[in-house]
Amino acid sequence: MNDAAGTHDSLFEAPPMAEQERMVEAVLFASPEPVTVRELENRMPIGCDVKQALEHLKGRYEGRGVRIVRVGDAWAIRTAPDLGFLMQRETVETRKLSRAAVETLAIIAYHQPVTRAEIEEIRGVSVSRGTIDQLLEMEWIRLGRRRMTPGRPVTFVVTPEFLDHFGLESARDLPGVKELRAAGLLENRPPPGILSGSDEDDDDEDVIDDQPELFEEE
Amino acid sequence: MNDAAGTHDSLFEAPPMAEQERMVEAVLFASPEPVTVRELENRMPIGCDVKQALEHLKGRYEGRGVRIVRVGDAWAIRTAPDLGFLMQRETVETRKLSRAAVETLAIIAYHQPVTRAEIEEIRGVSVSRGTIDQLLEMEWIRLGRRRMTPGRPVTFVVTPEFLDHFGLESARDLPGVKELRAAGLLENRPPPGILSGSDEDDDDEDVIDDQPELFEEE
Amino acid sequence: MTDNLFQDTNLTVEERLAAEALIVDVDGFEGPLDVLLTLSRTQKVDLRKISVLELARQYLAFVEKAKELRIELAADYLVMAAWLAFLKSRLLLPPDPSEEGPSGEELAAHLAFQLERLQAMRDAAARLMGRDRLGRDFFARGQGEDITRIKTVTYTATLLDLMQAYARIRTKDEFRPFVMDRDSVFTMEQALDRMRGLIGFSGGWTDLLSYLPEGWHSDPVKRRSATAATFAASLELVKEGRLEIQQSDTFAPIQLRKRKEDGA
Repeated sequence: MNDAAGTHDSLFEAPPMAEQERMVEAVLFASPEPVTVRELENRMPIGCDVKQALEHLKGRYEGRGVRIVRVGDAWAIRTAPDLGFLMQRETVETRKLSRAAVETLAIIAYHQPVTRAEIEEIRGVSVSRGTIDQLLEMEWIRLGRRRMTPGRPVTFVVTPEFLDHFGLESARDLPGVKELRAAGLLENRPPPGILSGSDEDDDDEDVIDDQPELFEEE
Repeated sequence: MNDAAGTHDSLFEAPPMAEQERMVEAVLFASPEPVTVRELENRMPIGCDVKQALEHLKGRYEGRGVRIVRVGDAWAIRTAPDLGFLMQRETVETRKLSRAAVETLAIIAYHQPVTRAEIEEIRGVSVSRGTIDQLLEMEWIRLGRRRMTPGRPVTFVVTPEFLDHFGLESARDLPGVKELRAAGLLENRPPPGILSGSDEDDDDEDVIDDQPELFEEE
Repeated sequence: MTDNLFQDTNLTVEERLAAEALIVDVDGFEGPLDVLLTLSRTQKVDLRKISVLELARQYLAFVEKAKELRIELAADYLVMAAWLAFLKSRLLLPPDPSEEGPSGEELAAHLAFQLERLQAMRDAAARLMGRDRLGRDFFARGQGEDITRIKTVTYTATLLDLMQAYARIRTKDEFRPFVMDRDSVFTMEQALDRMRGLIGFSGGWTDLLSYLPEGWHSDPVKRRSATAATFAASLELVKEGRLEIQQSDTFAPIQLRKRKEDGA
């Protein structure tokens, strides 16, 4: 095709290469989409050597803030990748975790390793897949060992990132129910029928590993 | 302000000018809308001399297929007008403005800030609500400060979008504005024998010089 | 009016034709000033040298013609006609020193200024519209790699949130199944009431578990609660001297029997 264009050169007065380069530059700039060589040829005066103009233009932009890039069989102008940071207006929006998520997280922290069924039992409502996913994504919880009970359900445990975020050395440092009560966070009445996770046992240290018994009766 | 930036240079490691130029280039290329100097300064590393980088960049694009243009306080890249013929496909058919709208627009541009009564006085006919609305909708005019005359009428001024559309750096660059002013044709001369409200403020004559303020609120 | 008709005859054929064309076209005019501007072109002079008197005559002729042709003119055209008639009289009559207000010349000069200014604005508008325009002659970036507003939403919670949430769950447990919880809790008082009734019938040693109320055997939670309550009630009855209790071995069944009177 280039050859064909070449033979035409003598017949048609093609603009000088510098001018062709300007044209390609303007078209690439203004086009809402990458432009194919054929499209450029159609738009530009007959006899133009679009490919050569593209090469020139590409060279000219070498090392600049924008580059001439090939996208499939089309061409476009794009900002240099190393300057991508300038194109980003980072807005970090910090939102409070939903109540469901905080509660689920609290249960995992206090009762880990804990299965989803156990979380639901404690919360008294079902736990949505999204809530668990969100906590997993935040890397505040991760999957623990499977429970050695029928169905071998997965368990959830908190992560080092969780401890880090909450300034805890270990999950054992979480204030126990007694302390919560002392702090006025819990009504001063022992919850009947439910084993209050971590206050009575001083062997709270085993919380992480030993909690399973708490939920044996399902 | 440049001086202030200069004193900062020692404190903050500003990137070399060539790099600043690349950054300005990338940001301007990426944005279809003009970008204000302030916005550029906000986006670029501290200590950058945006204005100088812009000047360098402007020079670099002299004679190319795209140009660095100034629009009020902002800068943009636009294709060279002589290459418009290549861009037929991108042309957006703009709504044809009525003669009344065109005249009203011109009066606002040349006489701004101007009240509706003044526009009517100049055209010798009442200005329909629709005409003003259309220009407002196109974002070519906007409300200016209220005139400090009885009734505190609103004034109209042209917008940066107007400048961008007509390829003007500022309202001072309106075609023939100097000559019109010299000929006294931009004066708001009251009919003889009538104590009109508008002759009190002779500062109307500085309209054009005052322009920068018109666009200060971005 | 006769004056006007008289003036009309003073117009050249060309002027009359022009005036008629104007009338036919009256809807196409942007008000009286526009008509005056158009009429002024027939004088073929610089607007600064225009004869306002002549212009006034032409305009008045235009209005007369419209009347003849029964064309309704908008009020402002008529106001202008009245004003021009006044101006004309001022310009034609020698100035009356006793008269207040601006002279005819001043009024005429202002009209000329208005016309010149309107013409200037029209020219300016034309030049403006003739400029290279965005989206027609020059173009913005077609593919705005617009600033990506990276909205990173980070979720957060404080230790207090966590503790409060946990406390909430634990507190909620006390409230939520309140009635149900009562169901699975057999209180010592209940056990005592039950035991007092039953104890009279027990002859020999009987397993404590046989005193558990109906429906409290199978569910482990209920069984545990009922067992504990019954045991506590038994101890209470032992204390009262109404019951004897024994256990043969660790973890062996606890047995109860009614205490023989007189310690027999």
